Amino acid sequence: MLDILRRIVLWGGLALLCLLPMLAEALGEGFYITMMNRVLILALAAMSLNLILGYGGMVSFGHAAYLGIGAYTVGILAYHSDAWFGTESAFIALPAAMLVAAILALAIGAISLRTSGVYFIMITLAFAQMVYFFFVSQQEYGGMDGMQMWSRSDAGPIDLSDNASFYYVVLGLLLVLLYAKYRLVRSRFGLVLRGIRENERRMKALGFPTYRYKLVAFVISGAVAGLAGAMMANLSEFVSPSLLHWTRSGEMMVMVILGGMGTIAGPILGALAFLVLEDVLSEITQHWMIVLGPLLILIVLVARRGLYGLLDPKGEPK
Amino acid sequence: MTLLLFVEQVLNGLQLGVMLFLMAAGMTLVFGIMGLINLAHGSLYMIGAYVAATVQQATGSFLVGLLVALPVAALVGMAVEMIALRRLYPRDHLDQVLATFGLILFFNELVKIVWGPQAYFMAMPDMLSGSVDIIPGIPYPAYRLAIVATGLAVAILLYLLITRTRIGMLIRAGATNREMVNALGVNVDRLYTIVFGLGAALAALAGIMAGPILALEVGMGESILILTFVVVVIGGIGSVRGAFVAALLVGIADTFGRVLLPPAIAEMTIYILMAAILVWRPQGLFPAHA
Amino acid sequence: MTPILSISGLAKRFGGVTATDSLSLDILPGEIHAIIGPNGAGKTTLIGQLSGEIAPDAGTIRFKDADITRLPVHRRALRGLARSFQITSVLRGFTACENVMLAVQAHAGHSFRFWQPAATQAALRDPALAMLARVGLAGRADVPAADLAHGEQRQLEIAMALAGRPDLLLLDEPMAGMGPEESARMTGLLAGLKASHSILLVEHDMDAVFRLADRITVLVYGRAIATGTPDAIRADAAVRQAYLGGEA
Amino acid sequence: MKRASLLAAAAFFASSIMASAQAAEPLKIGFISTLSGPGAALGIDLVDGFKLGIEHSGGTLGGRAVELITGDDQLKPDVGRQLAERMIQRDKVDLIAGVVFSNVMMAVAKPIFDSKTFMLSLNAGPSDLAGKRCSPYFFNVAWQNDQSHEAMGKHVKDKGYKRVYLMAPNYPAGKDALTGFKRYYSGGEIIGEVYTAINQPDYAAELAQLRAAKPDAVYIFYPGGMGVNFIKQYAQAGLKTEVPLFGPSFSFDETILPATGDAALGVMNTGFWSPDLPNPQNAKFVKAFTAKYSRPPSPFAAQAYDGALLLDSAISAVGGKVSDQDRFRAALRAAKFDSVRGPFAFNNNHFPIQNFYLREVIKDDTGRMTNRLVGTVFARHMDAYHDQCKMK
Repeated sequence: MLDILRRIVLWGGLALLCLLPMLAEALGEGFYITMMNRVLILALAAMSLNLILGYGGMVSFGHAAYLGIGAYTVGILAYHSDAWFGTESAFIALPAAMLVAAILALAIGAISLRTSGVYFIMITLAFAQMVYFFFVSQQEYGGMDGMQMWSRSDAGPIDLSDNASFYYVVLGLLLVLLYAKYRLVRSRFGLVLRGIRENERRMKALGFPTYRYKLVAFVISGAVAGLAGAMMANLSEFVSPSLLHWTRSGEMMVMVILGGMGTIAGPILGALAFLVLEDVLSEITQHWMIVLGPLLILIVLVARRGLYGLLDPKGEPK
Repeated sequence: MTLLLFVEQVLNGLQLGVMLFLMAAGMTLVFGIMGLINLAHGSLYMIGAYVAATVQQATGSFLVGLLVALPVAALVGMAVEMIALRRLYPRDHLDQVLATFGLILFFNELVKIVWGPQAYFMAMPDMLSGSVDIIPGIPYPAYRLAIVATGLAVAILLYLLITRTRIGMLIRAGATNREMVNALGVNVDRLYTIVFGLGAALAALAGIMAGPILALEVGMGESILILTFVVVVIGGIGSVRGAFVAALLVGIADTFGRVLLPPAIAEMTIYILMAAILVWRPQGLFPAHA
Repeated sequence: MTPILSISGLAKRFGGVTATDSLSLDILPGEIHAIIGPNGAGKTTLIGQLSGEIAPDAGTIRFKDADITRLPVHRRALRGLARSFQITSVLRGFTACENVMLAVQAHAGHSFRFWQPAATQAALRDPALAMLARVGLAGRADVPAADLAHGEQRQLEIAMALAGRPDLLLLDEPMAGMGPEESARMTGLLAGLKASHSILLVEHDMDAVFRLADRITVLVYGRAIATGTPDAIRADAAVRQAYLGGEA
Repeated sequence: MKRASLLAAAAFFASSIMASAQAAEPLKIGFISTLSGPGAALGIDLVDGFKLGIEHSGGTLGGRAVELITGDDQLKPDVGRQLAERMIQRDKVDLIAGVVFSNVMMAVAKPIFDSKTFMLSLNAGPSDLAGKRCSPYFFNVAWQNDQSHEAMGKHVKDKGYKRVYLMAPNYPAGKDALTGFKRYYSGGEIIGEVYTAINQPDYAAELAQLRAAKPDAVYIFYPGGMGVNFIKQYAQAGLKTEVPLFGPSFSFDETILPATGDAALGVMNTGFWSPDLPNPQNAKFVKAFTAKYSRPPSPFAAQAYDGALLLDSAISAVGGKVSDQDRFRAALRAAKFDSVRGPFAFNNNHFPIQNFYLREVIKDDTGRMTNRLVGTVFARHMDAYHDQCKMK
């Protein structure tokens, strides 16, 4: 029964997502395409965090670093578009953003994954702070103020400067990656990852070099977050260290929890709910944080399994 | 760098170090005993400073401000512990991070509503407003020396509390073996509340001591919070001794980093230090749990 | 006969406490070798050192003629040294079958396979089902491990240990917390493994130990005070002394 | 998913229907400001000053009722950009005002200019928008970032200081500040130029270095809380009596002074405005602001107030028809309003040509910290970037 309901909601939601630009245009509310662009991009970021947080049990408190470096990769390549290595082509910039983010995740993960528990939380935070201060001090790229991009990346036949096209690109990326993640968590690799979350010691005793598996998951997650960052840079046509601020990492965690940790659709729900909440609350009162704060505590205390969990009260995390 | 300047910078490093120790001691105890990662520890620092400043402005006395703010912050801490945080002890770190992240948002906004968005003023106690020549020719603010002295005194008191008293025995036992405390027939809930209150009071003390030097503003807790985390993690979670050593280490490293290194690298000094130490010793310098 | 596992001069101290004190011990192929001793004798520390979770201060561990003293946990497991845990540690969110499938998977080459669903792969599922049948859990394959009875979870532990076709099993109190009936079933199960595996058995249930073991080593304060056949141990004066002293 | 999307849909469409149901009579102004977090004090002063300006224009701007749609950018450029897009696309605002911080300004600039919406910056004046990327849709009613620093560079030079020590946070505004200072300082030596981490709370280490360098003047740019921290610690280290301290008005304004205590007393600083500037509009503003909000106005409140007066004058000049963009632009450009700062005109880049004053921090009769006018450093000063702007 609940399973049917969940299916209806999932497919209905998907249909709605696909039709949204037309609906919004029909109602003359083009702004909601922009808003949903942001939601979907942050959903992508939250999804990447969910892979290591929800499926791998790695509480990374520095995920903003990958989001930020992905954005900066696109920004810096565009900034140098006259130089031999510069480019405004999305077909180069987006993979480059993923690659750079993956390399950063490899370096940070290789060190951080030697620790666990609170130490892991704090060392990932420390690395993210290092990346934050690194970009704050890059005067050429605007330092604290960030840098403006002249236009969105050039995606050949697809005109990214059109919000609706941009929306479909982001939606397409998100759906493809969601499906990839759906396959991944059910694959041999995913089984190992989930096993590590359940009981790493047991997995080692079974003969799994858990460190390597965690590191690979960490790198995949970083790369996808880098892609989200690249899209974020394109959406705002602006890159700045505020994308790397530690509170961003916190917000991404909130989205994952809010939507439902270790679920496929959870991060989308989480990102949507968080941004709508932020938007609605901040329009009601200047002191909206005083509502949001306790709300977060309440969610943690009461709705432990997130919004997706409400649809599926007893189901196993999938 | 001349020798005199060097001595002065060491003092500056010590002063930053003892401030961090006051913050880190409470946090590491809460980490070690209750297993709680509390992002809102910085909020208690902020509340301590604001309350003390308000009382000081009303009464004209720094000391009265201090004496009122400490118990107020302890009570706020204990109330938060009983209402919300207690339920988080059995939860994983992720839940704790999120809930206490929510607490930060709440307290920041609360302070903004009560005291306004502008920076708030806290005066220096008159007695300590001058300078002292630590070495002839090097005047050093008396108040900063007082901070160092207070910090060291608190460190000694904490040491005595933990090693010589019954509650200290329970704290030590709690940090290494939670079941044992249960087995001793102690009211664990009350012990936890008391420890949390103690941690809150220490954080508030740091905030009050910092008040006359700094602007009191919303968000002041977060800038010291992350440094405090670094200290706790370097020292080894749950170890007060580790927190002390790490606090001084971070204080000195940060001070000299700022003076000697270009700004871009100086800002990263302590994070690099932390990463290096964790690579070398993944459990920090003095791990409390064997 | 060359021993399959050979421990010599093993030592481990925690602060002031000596947990393992220059211990030397051989496990022969095909034998069940039991380790007994009062609480705090260092049995768990020994298992920890053999499985690789605890680094010894001194001494060597040789397994199948190779020095494994410094090998990490997973490498030892892949070489054929499997273990069960004192506190049941099956993966509670997985079904019984998935638990065993993971154990099979660990020995089936690397798991950097990101696309094909694992749950339906016959290469994993068939051996897992066979292993479950072997430990008496044939009908319980798709039950979540968390929903299994305590005794069943312990059987599942054994299945997971066996799935990698190990040469030596380290069993850390497999009967802990079991009722008499469950114990009897487990004893039967272990007796059936005797032909095909070497087993190092740490156990408090003396009835089971004396029924199953070929040889017994008695550990007190980290030292082996006696090693011998069950009959010899039963008759050993030092052992009686240690046990009466320890338990009284 | 159901609950979330229902909630979202409800929030989305309910508010939009409401928005479109309202007729277009009142003038809609999107007001982007920083209202939460550490930067909020400035943002709130902008809002309060602007509201007072509307009040003093008879509750309307140029005869049109005003609907003020405020948004909190949280000091995050991407949030600012989303606010701007929402205001343009959903709320269909007639113009956008506000913006405290340069980074937010840079992020909102493009969507606003692309949509041909007028933007009136009440504070942020990044050099890019004053120079190469100046826009016919952009007006700044405050100042260009460098100007106060240039004024102090001139003053310090005029006073004949030979060994000057400079400090600022390590971010673009900090670099711009010291560049601005150096642009007009000459005749001596810059013996130190130190950049500290942004939002650094404690400066003891840097002050020890500073003392050892034995400068005869110190120029700092530390806005907000950083300024409070630095000024208090400078005085506590006993340096204030040894080496005179100079700064721009942002380090010594009325949002900061209540928190510095006596540490700031007597410090000379430069800015485009002073609360005691002798003109009737200013007297009216200061009196009304203090009465209404029970705090003395800051320069931020003053420039926002001017912003409202400017809009009032331009909107009435076009008879309320702001949609006639060329006429409206010309009316803005004319700047026919009584500014609280005295002479005011727009340059070719739509940045103000205005005086810069030397001010001194004092205590007023009630014991409150404020500033006193000392003299004029620059008369009708233009920013350094207007040449790069192609607009005539």
